[in-house]
Amino acid sequence: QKSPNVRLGVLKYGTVNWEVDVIKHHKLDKKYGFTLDVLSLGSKNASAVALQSDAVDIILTDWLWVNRQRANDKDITLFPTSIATGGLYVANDSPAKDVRDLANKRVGIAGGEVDKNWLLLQAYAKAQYGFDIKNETKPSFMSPVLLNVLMLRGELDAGINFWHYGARLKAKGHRLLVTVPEILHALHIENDVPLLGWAFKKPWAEQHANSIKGFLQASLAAKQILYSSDEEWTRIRGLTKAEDDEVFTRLQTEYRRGLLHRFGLQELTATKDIFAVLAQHGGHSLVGNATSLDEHTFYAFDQRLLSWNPVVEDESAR
Amino acid sequence: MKALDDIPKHSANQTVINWPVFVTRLSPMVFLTQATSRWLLSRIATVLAVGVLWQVVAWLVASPDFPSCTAVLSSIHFHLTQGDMLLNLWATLNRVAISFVISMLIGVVIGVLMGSYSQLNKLTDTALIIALNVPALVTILLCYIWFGLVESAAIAAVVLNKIPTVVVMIREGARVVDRDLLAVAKIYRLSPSRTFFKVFLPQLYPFIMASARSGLSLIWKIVLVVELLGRSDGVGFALNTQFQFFDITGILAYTCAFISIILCVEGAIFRPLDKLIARGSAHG
Amino acid sequence: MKALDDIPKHSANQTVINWPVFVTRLSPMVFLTQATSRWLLSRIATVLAVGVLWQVVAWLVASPDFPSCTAVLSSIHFHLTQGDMLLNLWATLNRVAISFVISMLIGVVIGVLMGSYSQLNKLTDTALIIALNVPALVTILLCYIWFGLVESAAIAAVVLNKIPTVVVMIREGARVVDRDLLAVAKIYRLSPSRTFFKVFLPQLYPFIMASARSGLSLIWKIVLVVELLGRSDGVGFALNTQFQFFDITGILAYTCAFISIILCVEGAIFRPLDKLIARGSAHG
Amino acid sequence: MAELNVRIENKQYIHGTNVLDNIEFNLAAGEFVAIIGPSGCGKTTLLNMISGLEPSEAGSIVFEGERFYGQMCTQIGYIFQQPRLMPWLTIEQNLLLVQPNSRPDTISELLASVGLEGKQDCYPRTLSGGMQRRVSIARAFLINPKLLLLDEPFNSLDAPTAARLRLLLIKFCQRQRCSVIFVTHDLQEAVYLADRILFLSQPPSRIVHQESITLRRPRTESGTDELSWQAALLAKHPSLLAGSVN
Amino acid sequence: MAELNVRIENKQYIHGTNVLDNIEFNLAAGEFVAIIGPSGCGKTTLLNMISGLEPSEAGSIVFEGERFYGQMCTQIGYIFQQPRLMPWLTIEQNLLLVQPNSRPDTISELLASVGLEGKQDCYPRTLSGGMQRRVSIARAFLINPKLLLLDEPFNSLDAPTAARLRLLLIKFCQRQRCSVIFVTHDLQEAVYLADRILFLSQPPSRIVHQESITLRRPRTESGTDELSWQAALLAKHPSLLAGSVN
Ligand SMILES: Nc1ncnc2c1ncn2[C@@H]1O[C@H](COP(=O)(O)OP(=O)(O)OP(=O)(O)O)[C@@H](O)[C@H]1O
Ligand SMILES: Nc1ncnc2c1ncn2[C@@H]1O[C@H](COP(=O)(O)OP(=O)(O)OP(=O)(O)O)[C@@H](O)[C@H]1O
Ligand SMILES: [Mg+2]
Ligand SMILES: [Mg+2]
Repeated sequence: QKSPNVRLGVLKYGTVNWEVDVIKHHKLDKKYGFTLDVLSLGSKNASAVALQSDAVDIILTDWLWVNRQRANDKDITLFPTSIATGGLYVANDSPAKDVRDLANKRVGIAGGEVDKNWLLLQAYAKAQYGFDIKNETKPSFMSPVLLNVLMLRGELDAGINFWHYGARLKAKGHRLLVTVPEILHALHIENDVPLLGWAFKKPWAEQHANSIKGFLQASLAAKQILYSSDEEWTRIRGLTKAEDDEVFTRLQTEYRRGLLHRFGLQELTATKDIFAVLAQHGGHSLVGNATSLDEHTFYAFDQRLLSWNPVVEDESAR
Repeated sequence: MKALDDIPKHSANQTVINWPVFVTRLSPMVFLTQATSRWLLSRIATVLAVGVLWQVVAWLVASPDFPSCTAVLSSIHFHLTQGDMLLNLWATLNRVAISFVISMLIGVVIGVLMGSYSQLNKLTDTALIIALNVPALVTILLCYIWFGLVESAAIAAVVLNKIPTVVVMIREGARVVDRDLLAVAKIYRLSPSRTFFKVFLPQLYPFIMASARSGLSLIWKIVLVVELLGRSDGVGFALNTQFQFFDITGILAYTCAFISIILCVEGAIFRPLDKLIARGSAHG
Repeated sequence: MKALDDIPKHSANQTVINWPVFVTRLSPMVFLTQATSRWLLSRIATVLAVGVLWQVVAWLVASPDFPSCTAVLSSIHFHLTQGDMLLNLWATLNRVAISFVISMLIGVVIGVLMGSYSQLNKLTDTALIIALNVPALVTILLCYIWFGLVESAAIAAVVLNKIPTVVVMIREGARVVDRDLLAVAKIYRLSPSRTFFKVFLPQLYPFIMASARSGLSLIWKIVLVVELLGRSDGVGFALNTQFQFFDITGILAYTCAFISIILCVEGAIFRPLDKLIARGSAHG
Repeated sequence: MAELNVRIENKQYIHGTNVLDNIEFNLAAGEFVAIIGPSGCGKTTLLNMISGLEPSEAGSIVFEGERFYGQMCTQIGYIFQQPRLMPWLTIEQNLLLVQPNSRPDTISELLASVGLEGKQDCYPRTLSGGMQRRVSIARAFLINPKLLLLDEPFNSLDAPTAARLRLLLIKFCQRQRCSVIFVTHDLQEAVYLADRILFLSQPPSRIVHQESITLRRPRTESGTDELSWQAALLAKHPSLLAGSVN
Repeated sequence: MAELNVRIENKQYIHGTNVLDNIEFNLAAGEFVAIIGPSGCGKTTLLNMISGLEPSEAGSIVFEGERFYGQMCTQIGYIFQQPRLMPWLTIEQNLLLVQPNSRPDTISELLASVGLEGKQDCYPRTLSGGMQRRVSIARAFLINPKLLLLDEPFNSLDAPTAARLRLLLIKFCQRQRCSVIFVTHDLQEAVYLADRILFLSQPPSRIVHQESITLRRPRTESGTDELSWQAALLAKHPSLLAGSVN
């Protein structure tokens, strides 16, 4: 009998392609009883459009987006897969010791006004130093690529970028001025908080319980492989478009570090705390009509699925 | 207009007595010639009709992807009062205005030259087509990379994108200019500038109007992309934020706000120009 | 052309004997009228000049953000042979062609109607301005959401974006049509279709040419965005991928490849049309 | 047997003064009426109203018993004051435009008869003013009209050519039996061609005088009869040409 | 004291046959020369070449001892065969266009003298054909030209108006002492106005006959002297008007 299809929308250049490639290569989809159809898309917005217009069943996105859609009566839910990492990058030789030294300096932010790390950073600066980083520095928002270019050229004094861009910055001699764990710590949140995950429509998941279960298992299996096997990384090196070994190793470690290992009650509480912080700083433009974390934002799943490997020591969590 | 009305709210009380005098003075002069007020009414009626139609369709469709007119209106209100819509509109409007003026000026000059001198046209035709077809993304990107992430880079990107389309249009107009009338100018030895402004340009007006109208909209579309890629304010920046969260209501709110501004600009600038130009034409 | 030459490579041996005969037959007929060959030469010269200039500037600037012409050429070669540039170009070209034809047809019809009937114009003017100023992003988004992520939604989005600009241009042309010549058509009782095609339309040709020229480029720019937001092939999709990896060379390679196709289209379609239209005009 | 009934109470352009004022006349089938009046008195306006190009709000134009509004129901030929050729069509195409099924030799014959042999494939802009006018005359002849309106047709033509075309016009009218309204500034021409002459006044124009020309045909252009007839008319109404009431 | 020297070896339009063939004549200062020739013989072309609008490749145009190419160095007035008014300018603006510093009363006087009182603020399209022509005549007079080129200026004007304008032209030339080249189809008009008449042939056009008119001024338009002079000329060269060599 023919196995059901699962249509996955991914960014053509996104890191999720690595995982997809592993699934395909090891025929994990067949193993878990479904067929994976991949639709390459041009931008993050395109994947949102694709999910809304039923062109795909699953996309990779963040839980805030899902929560906000839920507030707009769209029954979407998310299975978290990765945690928030990274932080604020500065050049290695930058004199800045903490965020206060960035006063009147140019700070680039890749994710726009409502970038999670940027909002967390604002909360952190205020809580830790009473420093209004939004108004006392010169933040400018731009596309992630441009941010990297300008950082490397020294036209920006600090920057917040997505992790795989951050990895490149690190490889090119930039350091983290503040890390996300530091920020969370300062905000009294001691657990990992999820960032991205597989989002899908809940009715679809209910109708295709086997498919979604198979898909999640396959995805976790692929992550397990990427987590433990260096040979696998060598195989997919072409996909990472790493320009040199340094970047490649960086990407590898950062990827492993960013994987979510547990999502229990503690993490959920941490997420709720984070939501409160973000809602306070991001305001309406971030959370929209969602005033609280919807209980169905996260897909109810078997917790044992996630407990598959030990947490790596986060080098940046000093 | 809503957007702009908000600004002087605080001083409204202070001038409340002078206001009606001012209005009654002004209105018969500028606003309420009969034709103008009829036109204004018809315009408002159209806008209302579009709004009502929209609302009805939204009720019928009843999908979260199709926000109703009232939802959008209340979103506009929200953004005006709580968000920085005014700031963003103002930033975008500024960019649009500056790049519109620059690109129309340069475009008309180049277009006239290319249309008038067929030798020059032959030389630069290929370059024009190349310039016309370089994607906005590429120009914007290169401008930002080469000039840095500054306002002038943004303006330059828009202008570079827009000039070729103006040139193409004006060139076509300059090609069909009536040589007989130019002969009159030559015989009666009008100075080059008089010839240009009094004989040449009036024949280009239809082309200039067409390129100004479509140009304004094109420019604002490019400005959106420019703001998306490297500015920290403006409608494009706001739209992108909305888009990230798939906030269709918010997107439509910004769109409507900007379009209503454009409608005002149309009514205040293009329409009087139109009338001026139509004088003496076959329409009268 | 490089791009298209690649396709029949495998069957080249088979037809190798017939080819020269075909060429010699064709060339004196189509290609090598003296004027055409002169024009072709000048065009090639321009392209070469642009290339050389570029190369020199690239040497002088010597920045990784300013790839040289040769680097771009080799990137084109790479993408042609290793990547799916052909596929992407073909997909984009298809979309551009279809939406161009549809939007020109509809746009000319609406534009003529609005320009001819001033009552209709008054009614629809506001709607036109609204349509003109809805950001491409919004139309595209709504089309995709409402019609699904299908090809027809993409085409519809482009067409909806383009029609208003065509209408604006053609309307301006229809307004200045010579009433005296229309009177001739009326007196001699030409059928409406004859009047339209033989008397009305020829007066619009400059406007149609202008809007076709600028329209082609605008459409391809919109197609880029459309592909970015919801297609899995096409130049726009490829460009964005290059952009994400900051592969300026790749971006320029795709741009150059597409522009060279447009240059061919220009030469093969618009230029002959231009000449046809210029017959009997003041230029001869 | 009045074929064309023209009754115009008044005609006023928008933002303009009265141009025509109570113009009323009939045209018998096959009759040739010339109209003479000062420049700017409304002759072209009158022809436009008869042909339906200008709306006639107050009054009526009745042709063959049928009143018409806007569009003539019968074939009419109108030679406008300006040639009005389509610049994007060759001479032949300009003629074919109004009569698509005419044979090439009909066209070349017609062109030859107006002195434009071999000009079929020229574009209008390469013709002189007089040649363009002749093409527009040929165009009106081509459609075999029942009613022919001519607005100073032989203007800007040299004397021999004009004479030849006048002859052609007479022959054409006889063969075609069409009614003709002929606007001219030349009394001699009018006397030579017309059955009746209407004299218009300065605007607001009225018909100040009607004169039937009873000279028998064929007439000679500067024949003594014709010249003396003309002289007699001018002697009787000395200010007729100036358009003032006498 | 030849003021204007015209020598044209030949003139050929692109893709056209020879239009002018070895045309050579002089114009004394203040002389009034009429040109008569069949329609399409090249009269307009000749004026265009003299005024510098058409390039003259083979030959030379010398005015006041200065050869010119393309652009006249002196004020010339050219009344084109078509009125060529700017449709977007009112009559007054059309006149001000060519002479920006003329006073309003100069303009209204001039307009009155061509019979267009109170039409200052009309747009050209609201004028009749003859009225537009009169504006273009006024325009040429306004700039006080040294050389006046007239291409069938009194065409499409009724007889009394034309007579009045002929008188105006004569007065203007006397006051202004300008040289005039006057293209017409009307021998009577030429005899009335000109010092000399050039007759052109069918194209390729040559000057087939030159006739100096020695009648003393002031002349009368249909005076007996003038008419008999005209008759005598036609009797001597019967085929002159047809443009063929006799
Ligand atoms: N632009 C042109 N291209 C080609 N041939 C032309 C052009 N203009 C005029 N001709 C030709 O040159 C000849 C003379 O034209 P021109 O206008 O000088 O005649 P004309 O003597 O003024 O005639 P008319 O009395 O009818 O005005 C004509 O045979 C005409 O066909
Ligand atoms: N479109 C118009 N709008 C306003 N007034 C007009 C319009 N057309 C003509 N007129 C006026 O109507 C009057 C008559 O014009 P018309 O063209 O009928 O004169 P005409 O008798 O043909 O003169 P001509 O012999 O000079 O051709 C003129 O005074 C003119 O100013
Ligand atoms: Mg008239
Ligand atoms: Mg002529």
